[in-house]
Amino acid sequence: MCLAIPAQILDLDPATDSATVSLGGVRKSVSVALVEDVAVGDYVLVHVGYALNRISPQEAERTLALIREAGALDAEAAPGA
Amino acid sequence: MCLAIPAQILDLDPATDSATVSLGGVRKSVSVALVEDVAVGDYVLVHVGYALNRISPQEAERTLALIREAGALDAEAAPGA
Amino acid sequence: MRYIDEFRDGALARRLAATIAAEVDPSRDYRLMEFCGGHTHAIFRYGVQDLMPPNLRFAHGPGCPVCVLPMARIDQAIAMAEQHGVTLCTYGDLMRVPASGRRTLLKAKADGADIRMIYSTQDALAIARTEAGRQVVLFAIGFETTTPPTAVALKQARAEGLRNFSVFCNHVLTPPALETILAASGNDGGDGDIGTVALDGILGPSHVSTIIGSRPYEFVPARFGTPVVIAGFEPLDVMQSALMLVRQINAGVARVENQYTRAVTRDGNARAQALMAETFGPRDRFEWRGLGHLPHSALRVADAYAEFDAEQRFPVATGNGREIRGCECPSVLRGLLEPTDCKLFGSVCTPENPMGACMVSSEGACAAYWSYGRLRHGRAGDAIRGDVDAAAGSNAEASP
Amino acid sequence: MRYIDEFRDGALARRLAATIAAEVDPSRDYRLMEFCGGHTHAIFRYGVQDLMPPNLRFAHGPGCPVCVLPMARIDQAIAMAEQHGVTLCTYGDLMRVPASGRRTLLKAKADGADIRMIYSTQDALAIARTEAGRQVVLFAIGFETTTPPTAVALKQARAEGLRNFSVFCNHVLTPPALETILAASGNDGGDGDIGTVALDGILGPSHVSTIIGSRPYEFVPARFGTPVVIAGFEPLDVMQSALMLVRQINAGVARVENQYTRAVTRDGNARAQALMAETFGPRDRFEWRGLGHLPHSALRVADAYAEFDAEQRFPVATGNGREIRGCECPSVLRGLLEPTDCKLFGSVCTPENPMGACMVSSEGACAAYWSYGRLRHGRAGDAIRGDVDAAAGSNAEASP
Amino acid sequence: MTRRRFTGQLDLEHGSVDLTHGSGGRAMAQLIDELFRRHLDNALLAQGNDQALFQPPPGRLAISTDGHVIAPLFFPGGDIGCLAVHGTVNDVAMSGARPLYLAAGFILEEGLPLADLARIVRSMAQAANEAGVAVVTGDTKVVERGKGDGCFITTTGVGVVPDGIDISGDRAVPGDAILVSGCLGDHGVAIMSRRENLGFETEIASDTAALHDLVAAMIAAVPEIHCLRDPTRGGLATTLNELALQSGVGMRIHEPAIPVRPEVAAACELLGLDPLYVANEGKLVAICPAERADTLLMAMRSHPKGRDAAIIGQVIEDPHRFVQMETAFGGSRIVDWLAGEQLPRIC
Amino acid sequence: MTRRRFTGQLDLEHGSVDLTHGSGGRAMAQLIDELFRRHLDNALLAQGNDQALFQPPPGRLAISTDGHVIAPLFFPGGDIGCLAVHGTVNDVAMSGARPLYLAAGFILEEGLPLADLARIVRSMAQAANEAGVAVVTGDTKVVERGKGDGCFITTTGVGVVPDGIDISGDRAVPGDAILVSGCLGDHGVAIMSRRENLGFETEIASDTAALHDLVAAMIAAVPEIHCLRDPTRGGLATTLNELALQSGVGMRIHEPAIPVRPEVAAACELLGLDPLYVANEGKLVAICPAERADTLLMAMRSHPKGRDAAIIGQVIEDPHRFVQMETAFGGSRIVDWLAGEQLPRIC
Ligand code: SF4
Ligand code: SF4
Ligand SMILES: [Mg+2]
Ligand SMILES: [Mg+2]
Ligand SMILES: [Mg+2]
Ligand SMILES: [Mg+2]
Ligand SMILES: [Mg+2]
Ligand SMILES: [Mg+2]
Ligand SMILES: [Mg+2]
Ligand SMILES: [Mg+2]
Ligand SMILES: [Mg+2]
Ligand SMILES: [Mg+2]
Repeated sequence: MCLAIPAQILDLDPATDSATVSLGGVRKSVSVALVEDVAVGDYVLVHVGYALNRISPQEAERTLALIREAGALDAEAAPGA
Repeated sequence: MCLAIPAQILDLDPATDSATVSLGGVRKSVSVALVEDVAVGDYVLVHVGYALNRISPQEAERTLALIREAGALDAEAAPGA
Repeated sequence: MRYIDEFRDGALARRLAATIAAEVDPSRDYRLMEFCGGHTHAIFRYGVQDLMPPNLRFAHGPGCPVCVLPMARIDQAIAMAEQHGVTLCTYGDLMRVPASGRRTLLKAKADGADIRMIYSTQDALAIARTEAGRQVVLFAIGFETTTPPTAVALKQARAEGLRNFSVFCNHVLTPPALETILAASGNDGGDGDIGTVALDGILGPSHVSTIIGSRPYEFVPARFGTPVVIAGFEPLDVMQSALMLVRQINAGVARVENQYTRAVTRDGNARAQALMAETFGPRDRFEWRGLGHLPHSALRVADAYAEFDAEQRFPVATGNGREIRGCECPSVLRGLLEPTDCKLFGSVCTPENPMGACMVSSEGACAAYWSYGRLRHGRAGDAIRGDVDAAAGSNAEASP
Repeated sequence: MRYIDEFRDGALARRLAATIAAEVDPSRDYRLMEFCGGHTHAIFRYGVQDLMPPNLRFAHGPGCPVCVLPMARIDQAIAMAEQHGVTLCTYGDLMRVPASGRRTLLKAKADGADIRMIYSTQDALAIARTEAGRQVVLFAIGFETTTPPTAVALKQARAEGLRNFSVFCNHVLTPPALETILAASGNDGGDGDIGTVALDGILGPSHVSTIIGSRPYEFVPARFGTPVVIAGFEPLDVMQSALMLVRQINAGVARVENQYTRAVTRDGNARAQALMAETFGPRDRFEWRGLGHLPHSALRVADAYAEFDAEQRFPVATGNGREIRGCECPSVLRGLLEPTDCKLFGSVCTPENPMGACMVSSEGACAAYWSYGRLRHGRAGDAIRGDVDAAAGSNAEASP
Repeated sequence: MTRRRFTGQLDLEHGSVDLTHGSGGRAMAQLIDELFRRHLDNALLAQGNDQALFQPPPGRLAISTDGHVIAPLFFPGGDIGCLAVHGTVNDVAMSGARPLYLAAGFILEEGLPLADLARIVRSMAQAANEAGVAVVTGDTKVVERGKGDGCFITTTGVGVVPDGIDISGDRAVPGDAILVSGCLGDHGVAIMSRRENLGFETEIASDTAALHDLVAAMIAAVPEIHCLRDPTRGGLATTLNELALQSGVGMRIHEPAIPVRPEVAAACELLGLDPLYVANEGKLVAICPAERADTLLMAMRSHPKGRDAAIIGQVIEDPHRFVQMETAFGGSRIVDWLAGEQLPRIC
Repeated sequence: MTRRRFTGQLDLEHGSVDLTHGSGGRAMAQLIDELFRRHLDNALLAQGNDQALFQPPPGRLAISTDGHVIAPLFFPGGDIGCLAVHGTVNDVAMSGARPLYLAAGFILEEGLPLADLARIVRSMAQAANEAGVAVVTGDTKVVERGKGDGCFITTTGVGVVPDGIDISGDRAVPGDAILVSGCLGDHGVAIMSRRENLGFETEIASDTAALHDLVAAMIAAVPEIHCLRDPTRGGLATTLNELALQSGVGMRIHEPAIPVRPEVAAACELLGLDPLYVANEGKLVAICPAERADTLLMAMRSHPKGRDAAIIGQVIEDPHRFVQMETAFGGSRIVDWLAGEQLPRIC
């Protein structure tokens, strides 16, 4: 129900408060009524046809870095290995 | 459009001003709002679901008699013979 | 089937035919117009013309309510359904009649209009009762025969307070049409304004007369000197009526006779007449397809029932109806031309591709000629070649 | 797919799993509740549990809006469609949820109610615009994530003067539910009123928090001493969040941490919050399936928008909803029972024949266990035997 | 063959078809197992594949297909289930073939009561059984409410034609006799009597029946039959026009010789219809050399499905391929192709 | 073959289907002649009878039927016309058969533009032509507006199975390899992209295609193929579960090995769908002995319709007949039967 997908803004239509977003080559029109100051190229979280929020590239990178860092410890002890 | 069929009244329902009529074993409900004093056993002319008129058995017989009489003349002169 | 089978007796028919053949004067022609489509249908379906002597010919009259309905009225009905979103209830006969631009009610239905075939005005009332959210319009057409059932429906609607029912009234009156035909045919001794084919006698309306009686036709012998026989619709009725006309003609008299006494009286059905008088009023004039605008020839919903008048409730633009070029319906309806005189007959115009209303209704002269009679008619060659080209078939099962 | 594929990297997952395995204290259990159905779905779909050490178990929370909607509300929606003839617009997830008497929206639709699946509140507005003759009711459900789109629709409807659009509001708020769960589980040190399974940590809502921020969950460590990590829905997000919880637990601290920083801030989306505040007001209490009537746990249409409130426009009787006997949804939703502890699981209750909402939504714990996980679970034997008996197949093509 | 067990049985009493029954998932598998496969059970259907495999007997094969879209689904004398068997069995049989197998494609409308569907499938199974054919493969689709009409069934039949038989619509020659196997118009009138707005009642039941056994008896008596066809949609008039066109001949029929039940004639009077255009589902038209007509008539009349058979006319030379009729009244007229529709949805 | 001439041509530009086109009369005959027979022309159809007669080649025959009820009628990569050919040709081909003939039953809704119908029939003719099959018999019904959905087409196919071939859903044995012929989910995603309310755009076109030539190439390379099936409604997941159930085995597939186009994966993310459950109309699943898998894969990859073929897993012993998947993430899960409907009306 809370499914929300990251998609990139391809263009914006201020007249209808909507944007065309792209996810892996699939384009979709979504409402941007809920987000402020989004720009073409931004990634937004799309939920039931609405952009809920911008995704921060810096924070995403930081999170991945933390995951990589945490996983650098000891790959052999994992049950799934 | 003016198709009307002779059918016999099987029973009358004064509450709904309607009758069940029969034509060669086929039964149908018709309105008798347009005819006065019809009785079970009478033949009526049925048109678009309404009895239009009673058929007079005497007159029908008289017409047939006239036809028979007229036809008694000379059957051999007819083109269709 | 009592009162049906007796009047279709082939043996009696042959003997009656012999009598007619014996009584006609070989030195003259007898041109009899059957007013009603019901007669036309019987003549073709049973092959009555085959049983007549060659100098007795039937001319087909305007007595097919479907055929004389002006295109513009069908246009209006379609507009009501499409513009006002009403549920249009119509007798099946009307579904395939061409309106302007070759549209039909059938096509309008296929395109999404809510058009329903009904068999009785009671069906339209029933729809109005069960589908309270929809406006139901009864597309009422027909002669005096079909008018009283509409009158009953109007009374019932008012009694029940059915606010979603109304009538698009197209009921027309037969005497003015007959008068027009006779005047136009020069039967009044003047120059016919649209032709000069005089009629020697009239087979008068059958079921119309069960309602209005035979009296309304008495002006015909009086004014035009033309004999009238009110004739039943069974083939023996038609033949006997023809004989009665031949006898009047031979005797040089002209009066209204009643062959159809088993159902018709001089005064008709008083209750039905009263109902019609209550619910309808006369129109000043009304268009008959082929006959033009005839004064006092049609009915409208009475003022007392104005709230049930679809023309007032659902106003739509009224046009003229664009007739198909070359269609001779107007002349066919007046008995001036035979269907086979029309250039379109059979080549372009057939029952499944009708150009005029006369090719739609099974009571229309063109349809009757096409469906039952084209074996017999001079120009039918075209028509036949229009139908099949060469061998090899197509059947329903062997589709697609 | 950027921001998706990176967070599903299997190699990284194995290394993270090793770290978790290394860091857990083998002498204790870690019982972590994932609040959201989105987490539940990820855990099962990607097999995350397989990668966890045996003493770290996920307990599934009430965070599936479909699962916690009381039956009576679906009964009411069906009644609106059937009694008032409205067009009911609903997200697809709801179609198969059992209501009273084992009816569903799908069955009501099959029985003739006008029920349409929509993908966005904009679809419902579009239907209202094009079908002006129909009353369109948006069956609005969901947490704070899904509420702002309803708010936008309400504002638009008012701006456009759409008189045939209204909202049947069932939006609920997550913090009160979390509070109830923790209190009931005895995490506040008191006797849990419905069970005593303490939770060691909470994977906090992901997309809900993009709207309301992480701040609303700070009461959890404060009042219950339970750590919270706001966790993304991708499987690496879930694993990293689990690691963060393990570290808090091992360190004996309890605070709200945010793993999902790429989309969640402490304060959330101010514009969305303002819209919600304008269009909705709090309900005094609202029933959550399984959790009972929770105070201040849901929203209603604001007074200023009362004309768009379907509950006022289309009043229907409110009942209690007859739950199916034996369904353990209430306990499953509180993390007290595993789906396989329910006697109906797999024997009577399956996704195509669900007895409770937890078996309907792919985010429901029972459906996730059944569809993805029943290889693994103790009582799954029954379930498996319920599915197939012996050899020989039936396939879609080999019908009829 | 053993089957899956499903959690919960199909609710054949109160349940109805919904979209899940057409999705390819378990609900659909259950419908197929518990309804279709249960009633239509046979070895080929039990193969359980996307197709049925069989070894054809020697001879030419005949294949025919028909969609059945009748409203109402249940009518006096039958229902869409048995009709879907008879309609296709008969088309196969009109080549002189012995019908062997049927394929059945169902298009169900959301909301169809499962009780109705079960009744239809049982009727289909019984009709197939009586006709000695097996429904060996099939397909089920479900469409949303308002996109269908309860139940449509398209059946396809395969049969084998004995060697030496050559029956085809193009083989009528002038001089041939025209026969019908019984009274005309029963099916159409039975259906119309159930149309609410026509509002008439009659004892007439549909004649729906499989005719291949009658055909076999006819061929045994007169192997040189030229044409066979079942006068379904459009009635006798349409079938005769088809055959006249296909063979490049004319036809002359005699109205008094054409068997029509009085009630059918009466119903047609009432509705302004012509029984020659009304549909049949258990009758056939046969054309054979004139000198074999009496033998054929006797063979037909000795079979229960041909008891009212009659010789109704003869094939004539006519470059225009008209079907003419001498009326009982003594005149003659064309019996033309049907124009427009008579009444919709009767097969 | 010469044909009737009709007064006035079908108005293929502005005309639409009405009830007269299904009545058995001239309007119907004209539709059949000028549209169906014109485009689908072949010698058997030209027999013009209620059935088509043919001499079957030696071998077992395969018969299969499918109703096609897709909405929209036209979609990227195809339309209901070619789909109705491919859908049935493929079911026939999945026995290893060479498809020979098709029967086609049309159920048309009043109001369908004749231009649309003509486009559908032309597409059908082209697809049949390309597949080397002939539409030899058929049927057309017209239903009132609101009782259908534009056009439904039920096709039935007959094909001949070469001797020595034994392909059936019950022949999978533990150890066998599982292959797919290409990328999954294209058809379903292409259809969904045309659903107005889903509102997404993609370059993905339906994969609709006839697969019998691919099957012939596969059989030539590996005659001992055990199972073939086309993963249509319900997708790969449903097909594998069917085969597992039918053969009494389990299956284990490897998520990273399963070919799915990125755009299809993306569309599925967006809609919350799983590509394993999305329909295909030009793909097949093959199961063969493990030691022949590489040969089979090579044969598939050398054929244009199998270019993206892959070995995706193996058959295992499992009394519970589960289909399991090792996820790309490193976990494992069941790939269950589809529950409920995914999205309606995609074939
Ligand atoms: S044949 Fe057709 S075009 Fe000619 S008059 Fe008659 S209806 Fe009109
Ligand atoms: S398995 Fe079914 S009945 Fe049991 S708790 Fe879950 S939803 Fe309820
Ligand atoms: Mg057919
Ligand atoms: Mg199928
Ligand atoms: Mg057929
Ligand atoms: Mg048939
Ligand atoms: Mg037939
Ligand atoms: Mg319907
Ligand atoms: Mg099939
Ligand atoms: Mg198929
Ligand atoms: Mg298949
Ligand atoms: Mg439709």
